[in-house]
Amino acid sequence: MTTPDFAALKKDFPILQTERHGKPLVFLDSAASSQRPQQVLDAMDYAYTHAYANVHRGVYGLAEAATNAYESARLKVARFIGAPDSSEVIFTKNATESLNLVAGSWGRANLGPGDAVVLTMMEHHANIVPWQMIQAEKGFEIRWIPLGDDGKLDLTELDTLLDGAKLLSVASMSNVLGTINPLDQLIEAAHRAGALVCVDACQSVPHMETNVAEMGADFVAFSGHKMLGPSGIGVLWGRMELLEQMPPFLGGGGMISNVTTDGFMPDAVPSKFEAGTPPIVEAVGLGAAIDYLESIGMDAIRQHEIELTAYAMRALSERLGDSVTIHGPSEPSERGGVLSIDLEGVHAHDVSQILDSHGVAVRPGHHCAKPLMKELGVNATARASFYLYNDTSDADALVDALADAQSFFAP
Amino acid sequence: MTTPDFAALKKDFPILQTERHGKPLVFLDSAASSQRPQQVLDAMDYAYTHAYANVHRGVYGLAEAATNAYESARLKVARFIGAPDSSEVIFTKNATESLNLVAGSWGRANLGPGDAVVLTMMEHHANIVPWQMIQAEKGFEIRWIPLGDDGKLDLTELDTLLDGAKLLSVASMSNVLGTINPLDQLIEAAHRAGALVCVDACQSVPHMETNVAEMGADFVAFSGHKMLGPSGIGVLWGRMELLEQMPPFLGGGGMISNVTTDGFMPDAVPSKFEAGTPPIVEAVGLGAAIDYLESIGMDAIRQHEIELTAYAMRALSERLGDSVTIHGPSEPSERGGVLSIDLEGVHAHDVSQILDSHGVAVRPGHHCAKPLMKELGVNATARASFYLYNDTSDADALVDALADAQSFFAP
Amino acid sequence: MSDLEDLYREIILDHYRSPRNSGELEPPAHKAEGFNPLCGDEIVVYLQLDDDNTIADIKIGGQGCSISQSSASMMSAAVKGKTVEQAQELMGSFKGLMSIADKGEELAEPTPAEIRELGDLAALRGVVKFPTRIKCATLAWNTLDQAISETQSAD
Amino acid sequence: MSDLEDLYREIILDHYRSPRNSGELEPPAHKAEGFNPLCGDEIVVYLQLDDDNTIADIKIGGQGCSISQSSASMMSAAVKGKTVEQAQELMGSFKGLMSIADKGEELAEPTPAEIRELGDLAALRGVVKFPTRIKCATLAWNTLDQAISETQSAD
Ligand SMILES: Cc1ncc(COP(=O)(O)O)c(C=O)c1O
Ligand SMILES: Cc1ncc(COP(=O)(O)O)c(C=O)c1O
Repeated sequence: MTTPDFAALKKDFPILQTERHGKPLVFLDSAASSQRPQQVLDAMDYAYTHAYANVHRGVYGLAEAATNAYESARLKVARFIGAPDSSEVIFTKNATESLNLVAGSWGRANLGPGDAVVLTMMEHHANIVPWQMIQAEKGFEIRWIPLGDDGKLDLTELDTLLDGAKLLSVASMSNVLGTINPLDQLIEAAHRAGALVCVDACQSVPHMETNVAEMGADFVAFSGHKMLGPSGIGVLWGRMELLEQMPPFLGGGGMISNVTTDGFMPDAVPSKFEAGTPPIVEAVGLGAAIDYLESIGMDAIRQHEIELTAYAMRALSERLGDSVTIHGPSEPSERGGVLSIDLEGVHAHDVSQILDSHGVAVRPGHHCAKPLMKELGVNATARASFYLYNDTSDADALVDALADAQSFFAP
Repeated sequence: MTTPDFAALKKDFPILQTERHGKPLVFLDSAASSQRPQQVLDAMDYAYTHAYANVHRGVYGLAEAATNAYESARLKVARFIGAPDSSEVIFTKNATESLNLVAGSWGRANLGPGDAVVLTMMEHHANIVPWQMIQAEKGFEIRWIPLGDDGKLDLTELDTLLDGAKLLSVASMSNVLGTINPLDQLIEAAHRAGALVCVDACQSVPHMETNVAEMGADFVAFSGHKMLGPSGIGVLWGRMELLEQMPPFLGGGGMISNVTTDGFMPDAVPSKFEAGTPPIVEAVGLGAAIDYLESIGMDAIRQHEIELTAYAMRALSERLGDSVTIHGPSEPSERGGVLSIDLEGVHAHDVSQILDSHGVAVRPGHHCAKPLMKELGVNATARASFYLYNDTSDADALVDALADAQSFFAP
Repeated sequence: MSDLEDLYREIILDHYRSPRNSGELEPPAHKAEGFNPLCGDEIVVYLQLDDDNTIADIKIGGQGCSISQSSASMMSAAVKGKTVEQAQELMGSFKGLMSIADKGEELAEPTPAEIRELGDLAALRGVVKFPTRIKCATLAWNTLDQAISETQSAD
Repeated sequence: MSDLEDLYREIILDHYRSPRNSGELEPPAHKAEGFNPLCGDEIVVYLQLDDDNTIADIKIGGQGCSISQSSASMMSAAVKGKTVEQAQELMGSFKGLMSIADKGEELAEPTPAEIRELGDLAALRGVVKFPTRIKCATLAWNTLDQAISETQSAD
């Protein structure tokens, strides 16, 4: 396979043709939400104009077309993440709902006093708060894998932390540090301790090859909008055996096999977990996003991002020296293209504001990881994140704009 | 104001220009999900190509534009339903999630043994199963307002049923019978008995003027996809005082004011109930749908549907006589444009199949209202439902196709 | 022949209008209920086995569309007097017939031998062009399958 | 003057680099903490009132961006020595200044009298062109408001 021409990809993304303050838009906030190519917009438009109806319950042609489109999106997701069975793919509204589903259904049914759930200090609030909510109801213990050196987890006490735990829930990649966590080691240790493993894969599924079967996790959650798909859709993959045993999470139409005034019988997986009208056209858009990603190749995307990250880290340190700190692993191949930047003398909020005047979009704040921020001793960072449509010119624009921010604020 | 030209509206809806089996599409399944005008598709397309980023946490221009677009959709919804305070409008993924939110947050916190929730025999599963799920956890009683004559509720025992109840949850309009329930009377009686009222307004908000303040309900739920909006978005409106007291429903980013390893503090309403990346562009689409509906006027839409329903009921009985039964109120002004049809000698499934060959899209089945179907003594009906883009030619096509179905199956 | 006429062949309408083996059986006959959650169709299968595992009697109850009812009627006629093994074999070829289009393959005409074996049931092959109706056609078979497993586990 | 220069006027940067009234006060001074959930900015206001409801002393802690920090510094300088009523009046005109663009109205230049009254704070009016930063500018005031209510409820 020839290397894809990443520089040419930008033209597929209409929003990247727009300008900001008369300068070309340099979009470096894909870790929060990505942009999408015309192909994805066209697929959704086609669905709305040629194949739209509510799914599953219709006999007429449009309803059948919509159902086929929705279900073939499920097949695409399943193939994309290497799911053994496409029925294991559940469509949710976002990764947050996916994680709440695990906590609310599996957690509520399986956790109680004396039990423990293990999280890490670098989790996103989406993988913390749902557990804290069920904890308040059920009274189990939450344990935290601490942060170690170079933005990585400190696994020295891993076995102790896992001892007696029922579940480990961990991000595959930190949305602040970029750290790629050692899932093999974590999953192996958790399973050895008899704990299930839930992976918050929001930051990895869009950027690298994912194979849930090889990974060996029990649940995997991610969002469509971070992987060129539309807003309004997320995915939970789970092992069929677990999903079958779990009680439903939301109740309503489409998730039952029978309802009487005395009670209801849930339908089979995945319907059991898809109450109400699902994100029909959003699923179609996600399917088209997967087609697009596959046409480029996840390994090529990963390689491109490693190179771009290496380039940007080098350029930042050459140009700004010690006045810039990049949190997380120093080795580009051990991290994703997420650069949380501290610029000496300029608050993240101001960094982002000044960068915006250069057309450079980066996100300031706690990135929904307050426990981690506290650990890092900062209350905000300016985060620049790369995706397949970024190139070295974007990294250059970032560095230039940061240098300007620094001189703007220099006393 | 001049009467809008409903016949001309069809051209705004691209999918209604398509054909089925060489015949113009006659879409009569809007009660399941409506179609959408080009204006709504354009608004979403513009958002994706000019104003997309994750909302709320960004400082740069695109993030600000996306946040403004998302929040102005909230303002539009609030104004459209007469909400006193736009913060009372919560975006969910569909009405089903809205109702699960009420059951899961308010219900879990407020219901226990000895308490009662009152439902009606004509509820959609979305307003039954969430209560049954919380009932299994908390052990309260569910009482049912029975069906009376002419597809209406039997309210003779209303006060007895409400006695000691904490909540009445009721559909404003039945999605099977078309019955418009007497909300004034129901809400007045419930409040007199000290019960809150949750209204499943899925079938009324798209079709008639709604004013939650005048209605006097405590919660109102509906979906975007039934009112010309996109899939993937729903709304819960609630009284601020209640929403403030309720615990969060889903946990994650965007719904907290602080998170530590010891616990979290929820953010203010509505953020408290909007965990994770919300349906950003879906909200924009819903806002555009509201603009479109308002440009025509909800009273005009209601009037149009009453006339069309009257026309269709008359034509059906003239052409098919006693061999056709239409469930629900016989007086068009007392019902919505939802016709659940039994055709003698032809099962609903077969009706729908044959109608499809005429390009006429109607939905067969239990319409997610199995307790009602049991009460009606049928296992499926063929449901034809009208919306603003339908006209008498659609009703004629329905009648013709039904006559054909009957002769096809005649012995 | 239009798709619709292919779906609703005369023989199907005949089984729908005059269902064979309609009724109930008293215990010790086994009873299984199946339903299609999407449309509400219900099939009840009453199954009476001989000592040598032959289907001595079968009755069908429930309500549903022409496809689910005719399929149940044809199924009952086809398996009555057959051994459980033979019935299961028949179920296999019927489900094969139904799922051809399901798997996105070419729609292959069944061989003459297969058609002979399936008898009236072969008339249902028009259903594959209407994917949502496949569940209607297979509901009776799934319910039979359930009834058979219950006889086995009861042993 | 570009929007950005208007946002970051020299006087704002001066307050950011050399914040006035930075520090803490011991009880019985009142303390209130405010934070911006979106970005993590924190402001701590320590408030010491005289018997006649005059702000005898005020100190500011916390961390955040140039806008939230300079606004807090200016606010502290502006209200120190004023009565609670005068401080609340000032808060009113400051919030008015901030919310002009918020309500989608024309951006009206403040009157000379208002500018005089607001002093350095008037320099923050460039913020209204950056709606997300308005919360940064008003955080200190909201926290002051909270501190004041606490002194009142403690009475
Ligand atoms: C690591 C991680 N987990 C969870 C989430 C939540 O995803 P969403 O907001 O789509 O639910 C995000 C993104 O914000 C994330 O980066
Ligand atoms: C009366 C009623 N309630 C609830 C729902 C559920 O809506 P949704 O599927 O959009 O959640 C529907 C529509 O299917 C309905 O008609």
